[in-house]
Amino acid sequence: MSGKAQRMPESVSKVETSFKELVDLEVRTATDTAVKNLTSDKAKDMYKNMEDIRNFEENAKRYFAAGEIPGFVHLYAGEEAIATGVCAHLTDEDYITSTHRGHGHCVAKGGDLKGMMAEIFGKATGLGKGKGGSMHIADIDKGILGANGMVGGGFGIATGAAIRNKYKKSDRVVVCFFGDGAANEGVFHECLNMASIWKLPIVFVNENNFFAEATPQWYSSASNTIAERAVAYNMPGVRVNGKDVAGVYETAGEAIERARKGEGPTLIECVTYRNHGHFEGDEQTYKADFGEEKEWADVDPLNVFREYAIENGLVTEEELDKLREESIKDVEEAVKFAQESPEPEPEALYEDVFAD
Amino acid sequence: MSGKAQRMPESVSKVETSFKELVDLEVRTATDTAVKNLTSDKAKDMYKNMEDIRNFEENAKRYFAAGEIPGFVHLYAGEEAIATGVCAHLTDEDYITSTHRGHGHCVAKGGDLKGMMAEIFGKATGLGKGKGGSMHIADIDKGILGANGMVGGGFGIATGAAIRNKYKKSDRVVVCFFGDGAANEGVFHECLNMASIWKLPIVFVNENNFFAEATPQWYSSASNTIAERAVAYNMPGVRVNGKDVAGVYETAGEAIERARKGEGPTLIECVTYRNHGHFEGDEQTYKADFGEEKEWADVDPLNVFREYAIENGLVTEEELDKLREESIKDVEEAVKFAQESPEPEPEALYEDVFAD
Amino acid sequence: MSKEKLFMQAINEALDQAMEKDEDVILLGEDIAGGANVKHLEEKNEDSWGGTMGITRGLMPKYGRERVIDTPISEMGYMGAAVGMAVTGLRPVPELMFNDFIGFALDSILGQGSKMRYMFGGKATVPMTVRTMHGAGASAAAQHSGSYYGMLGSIPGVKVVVPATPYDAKGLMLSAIEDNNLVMFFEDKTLYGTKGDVPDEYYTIPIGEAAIKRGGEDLTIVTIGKMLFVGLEVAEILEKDNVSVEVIDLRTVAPWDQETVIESVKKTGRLIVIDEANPHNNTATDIASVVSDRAFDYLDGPIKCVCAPNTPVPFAANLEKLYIPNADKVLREAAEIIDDLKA
Amino acid sequence: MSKEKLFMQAINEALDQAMEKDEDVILLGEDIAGGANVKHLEEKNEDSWGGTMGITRGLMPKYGRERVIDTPISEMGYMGAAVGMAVTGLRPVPELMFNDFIGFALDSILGQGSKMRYMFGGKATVPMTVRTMHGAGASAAAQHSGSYYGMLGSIPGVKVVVPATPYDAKGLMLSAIEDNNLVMFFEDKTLYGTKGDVPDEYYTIPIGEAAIKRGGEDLTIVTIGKMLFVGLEVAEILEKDNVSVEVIDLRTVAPWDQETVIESVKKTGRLIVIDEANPHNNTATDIASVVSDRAFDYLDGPIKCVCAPNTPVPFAANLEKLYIPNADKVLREAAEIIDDLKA
Ligand SMILES: Cc1ncc(C[n+]2csc(CCOP(=O)(O)OP(=O)(O)O)c2C)c(N)n1
Ligand SMILES: Cc1ncc(C[n+]2csc(CCOP(=O)(O)OP(=O)(O)O)c2C)c(N)n1
Ligand SMILES: [Mg+2]
Ligand SMILES: [Mg+2]
Repeated sequence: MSGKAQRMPESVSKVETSFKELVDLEVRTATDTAVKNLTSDKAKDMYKNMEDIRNFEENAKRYFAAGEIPGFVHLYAGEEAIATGVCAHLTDEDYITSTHRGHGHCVAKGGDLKGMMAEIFGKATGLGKGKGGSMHIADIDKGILGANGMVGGGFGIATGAAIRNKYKKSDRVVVCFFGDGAANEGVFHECLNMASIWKLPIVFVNENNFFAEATPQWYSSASNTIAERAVAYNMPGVRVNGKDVAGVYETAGEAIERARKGEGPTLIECVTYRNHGHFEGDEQTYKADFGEEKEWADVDPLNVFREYAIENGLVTEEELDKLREESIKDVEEAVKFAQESPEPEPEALYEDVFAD
Repeated sequence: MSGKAQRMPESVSKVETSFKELVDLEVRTATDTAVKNLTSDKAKDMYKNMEDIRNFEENAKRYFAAGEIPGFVHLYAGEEAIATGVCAHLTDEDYITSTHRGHGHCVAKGGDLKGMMAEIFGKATGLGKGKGGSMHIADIDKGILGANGMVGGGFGIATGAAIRNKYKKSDRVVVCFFGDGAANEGVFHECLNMASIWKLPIVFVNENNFFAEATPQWYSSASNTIAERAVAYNMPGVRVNGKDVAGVYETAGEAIERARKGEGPTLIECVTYRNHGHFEGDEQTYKADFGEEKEWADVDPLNVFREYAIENGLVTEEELDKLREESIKDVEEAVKFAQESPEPEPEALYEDVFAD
Repeated sequence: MSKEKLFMQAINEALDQAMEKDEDVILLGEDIAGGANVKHLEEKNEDSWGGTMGITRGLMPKYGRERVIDTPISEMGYMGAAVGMAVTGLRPVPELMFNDFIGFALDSILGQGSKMRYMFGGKATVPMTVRTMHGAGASAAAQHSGSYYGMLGSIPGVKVVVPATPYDAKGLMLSAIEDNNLVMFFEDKTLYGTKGDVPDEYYTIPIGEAAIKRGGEDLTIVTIGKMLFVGLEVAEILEKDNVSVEVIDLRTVAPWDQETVIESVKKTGRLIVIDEANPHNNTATDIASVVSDRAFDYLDGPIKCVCAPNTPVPFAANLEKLYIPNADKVLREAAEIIDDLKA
Repeated sequence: MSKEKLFMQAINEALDQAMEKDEDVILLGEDIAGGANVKHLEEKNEDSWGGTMGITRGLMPKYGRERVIDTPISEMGYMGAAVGMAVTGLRPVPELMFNDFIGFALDSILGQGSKMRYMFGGKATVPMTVRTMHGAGASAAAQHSGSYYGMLGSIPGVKVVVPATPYDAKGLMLSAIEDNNLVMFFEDKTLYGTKGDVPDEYYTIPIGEAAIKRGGEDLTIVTIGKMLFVGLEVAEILEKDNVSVEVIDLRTVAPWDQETVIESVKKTGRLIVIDEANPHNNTATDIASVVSDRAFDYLDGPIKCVCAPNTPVPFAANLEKLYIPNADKVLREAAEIIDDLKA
């Protein structure tokens, strides 16, 4: 054996880094060209969708307070632009995995409002027959692989769905939504690594709302941003303003396009904030109700888009108002449906454990 | 609520990256000044230590083949410079966590050769009374928190020991050894993140020997290097030639110094290769016995250091030869001790489950 | 002095007193203080949540963030860190928020903490107490309502405690923290708001000792955790039929108190075990198996285990109510074995 | 046609035939092919290891790396991926190399795969088969020798299979892969080298059916996995004392075949269960509990569970031998309940 320590394979001793190309730490908002990709119909759909989410959540809040909805309820209000902007690119064939804060993703991915509302009321007509509840809303036929009560529970499932898509040579993509807190679970690391080595058709959409329960992201994450973690997985990482649906739509569109074309995964960090507590009942003493944080909290993604859409001539104010009315009505009907639906039959307790 | 999407807290919208400062992808070898930090005594100690490891391993190989050592045996031969160069900075007060390939770490950290050999022979005089075996050698009093049969099993334990040191305001450090394969376990991510946010006195020493069992690092890791993953944890990452003990000694010394001073963790990737199979019995068809890989395989860290030490006037060839003889004798005695030691008594089966 | 206190207060008080007594006792977990690095809280030295259910509230302000450590959502890592802290001389008390998250942390317990001492030939000591929350009844659905003490109790090297009353909660917590082993401490989320007399001073209750909560001659009912109250309810009902029931609160499920249970069965000849866990391979079956071996000759009828069904926990409130063992179900089983007594 | 084959060949053949039959069957795990991206192997379309024990050898060259996927060492992630593959229509067969690594992957099974169908109101199907290796006897020490089928068997929504013979291994593997649920398939590492007749063609053995491997009248011995051979050994020995033993190989531990066991006990009145798992809250105790309820009136003596002791698996060969249940231990327990028969 020789003593020439300096003789290493070139592949080992010479490694290039492309950090600068991989990660863009600037927070993007919609570019000037974004509007060109937005038809008026798309704009209306997205606005209606954001309204649906908002109204769904405000009603969930109300009926939780009234004691009609039991359990843990984590509201998505304030973050609508993310689910909406991302899912606007998806069809029923594409898959998403969601989180404990999942109502928004499920609405945006086409989840039936009635079935969803009935589910969180615990009724037999719910998407899960009332057996899952708020944290377990799913609709496999719509590509909704489930809200998930386990923080980080979606990473593996999303990765598997992407393996399926790649194996089937389909151009379906998978979107994995997850929070800033979830980014500290080990399974985040495992799945981003696998998605990258296998070039899977998947987009990891991080919703950085600054908090995991009562713990700020700036405490729990060693990295300043979630996006820069993409370096470790040799995948592109970008940051986008999560209150700007046009910006999310544009950024997500690029990543989804890449995924569909077989060019591999992307990590998108959407900077956002939640309007309410971690769950209903949270006093939120960890939030600053002054200064920069408060200013950011006060930015309403629905208003942002109203202004943007009107300014850019995509929709008129009247149209937007009408969509809002419609949405309010749709959600009210969903509530009525849920309230009037029956409880599950006792036998349901024992059913659906095993498939035949 | 306003519609000014662009109003984000500065802390969010403006994030600096310091990738270039954090990570050094060049594979370091000992610098010109390294030799100044090496006394002649230190050089002898390190050489003796590498010989001890090598001889320990070659004997383990021999007696495994002879059927005297049962179970799984993962040999460290070829990687001696890492354990030796790192542990040369540590005292019994400092802690290490080791791996399934742990003999080298344990020898370098002061593990008794006789107690270790007896342990892998499964004898009552072993460090673990013969109840642990090769993958579970430990000596808490020497700061050896255990070899570990679970890939990634050391991360948490090392992190906890570092929390202890910090809490006790002691200047003890912790070194967590782990393989390239282990870097894909989720718990790697969790612990590097925690070590960084808490600025723990810990050094993560990666032994990149190209393979995890039969799987190459260039397949299983999305990142080209392990070191660059440090970016995700906002900690320094460096690469060093793992066959050059002087280089490892120098690089580890800086990181350990940082840790002792309370400046936080470092990730060191030591590029190396294992002389033998993953475990004894492995046919190693995945190794290339030609080209660059073979050349690198043939570099012997012991010879590298012999040349270096002689060239730099640290030790004479005669002294080195004498140390080699000594080592051979020491290990032979350890084997003899192990062979002549009794099996554990039957009652030992039931003991040591619970402490009083 | 003894005062009426909430179950959650009893636990908080135990933690407080353990921390007061021994500076090596350190809590860690997700949001057990809350609000780490939030400036306005830091300035006032305030915690935010003090745990999801507020159980550890006030301990951070008193002992500081070095001893009440908020962790990232990294269960395997911080549970492993607790093992590392324990083996290097501290007495960590990590919290696994819901016992259902065990799948994220199990190796740190099963692979590391529980086996270390044995593998190292007795030369390592792992004094740690894992606090975790279990139980159905809060509409928390399938991933936040399970009862996995039986699963953990199957692991050699792990002790498992499931208190039912505030008094036991405090005394057992202090014992657990004093214990030089890995103890899993299960807190039923639906018991936090229950009340009972709890001495102000520091006291311990031995791990491994059951408590006879009601003496009786005809039938032994062994209960785990809040099933105690189902057992007591059944006892009251059966008393009216002149069936005298002995109710034993197991308190520790690993190791469980074989002597007390067997003595009781030798007297009564009949045994029902109520366990909220899913029905297979649980503590109830363990008890049945030991009793059907060691006290076989004393048995006057089959041993009955009343457990949750073999299903995940359903969300809908009406189904969840059916899921949890209740007096009706116990009485139905009891009917089979006390027939002769009533006649 | 049937040939004598090794246990490991039987499994390989089952996987091969399942993959042949259904292109949705996909294997994944650490080094189940080995040598991914190694140029000289790629050029020859060769795998390297075919699994740590070579069980999946040759399947990659035949079906390609899309269907025999080497994963990074990321158990939680790839096990979760298997769940995602299953719920979107594939039939993944992930391998957890050693069952002792369950602590790294548990949430994907306990938190996700096992509960999904229930939580989603029956609208999800999770057809996946987790292959894993268990058992002491190979000097693999505490972290590579455990038997955790009982722990997994306690989870609703999970089926658990533990074959003892090459014939059963093949038939049960094919059933598991056909099954529309999450099945855990346990392979005893010390059985891989054993031989038995195995038909060449595709066949299935129903999950949930035990096999009476030897008929008898006086004593029922239920065994799990390789404990079958201990049971048969005991039966031979007792035959010389004119004690006729019925040996039942459970084969599936969740759900286990209550009818077959109970019928047998009704006939013999005596039961011993041999289970290599640690003694508490395991399958043996589950059987004891069910039998002591449902067949109580037929029992002529206490139920005996012969299990591993409540310790981790020791390394030293002499201790490990003592750890595993053996004929001596069973005979000692049997002595207590067959006294009358021998006299
Ligand atoms: C495995 C696991 N650990 C912890 C929890 C408790 N928990 C629920 S939500 C949450 C915070 C999640 O934060 P983040 O990922 O940022 O999502 P957000 O709530 O902000 O949308 C925690 C700790 C859980 N449900 N699952
Ligand atoms: C949790 C866990 N997963 C898998 C294994 C099986 N295993 C043992 S060593 C090994 C490869 C480890 O590779 P690496 O970390 O690079 O260390 P090396 O063997 O190269 O020193 C694997 C997969 C294990 N022991 N533990
Ligand atoms: Mg968040
Ligand atoms: Mg390696």
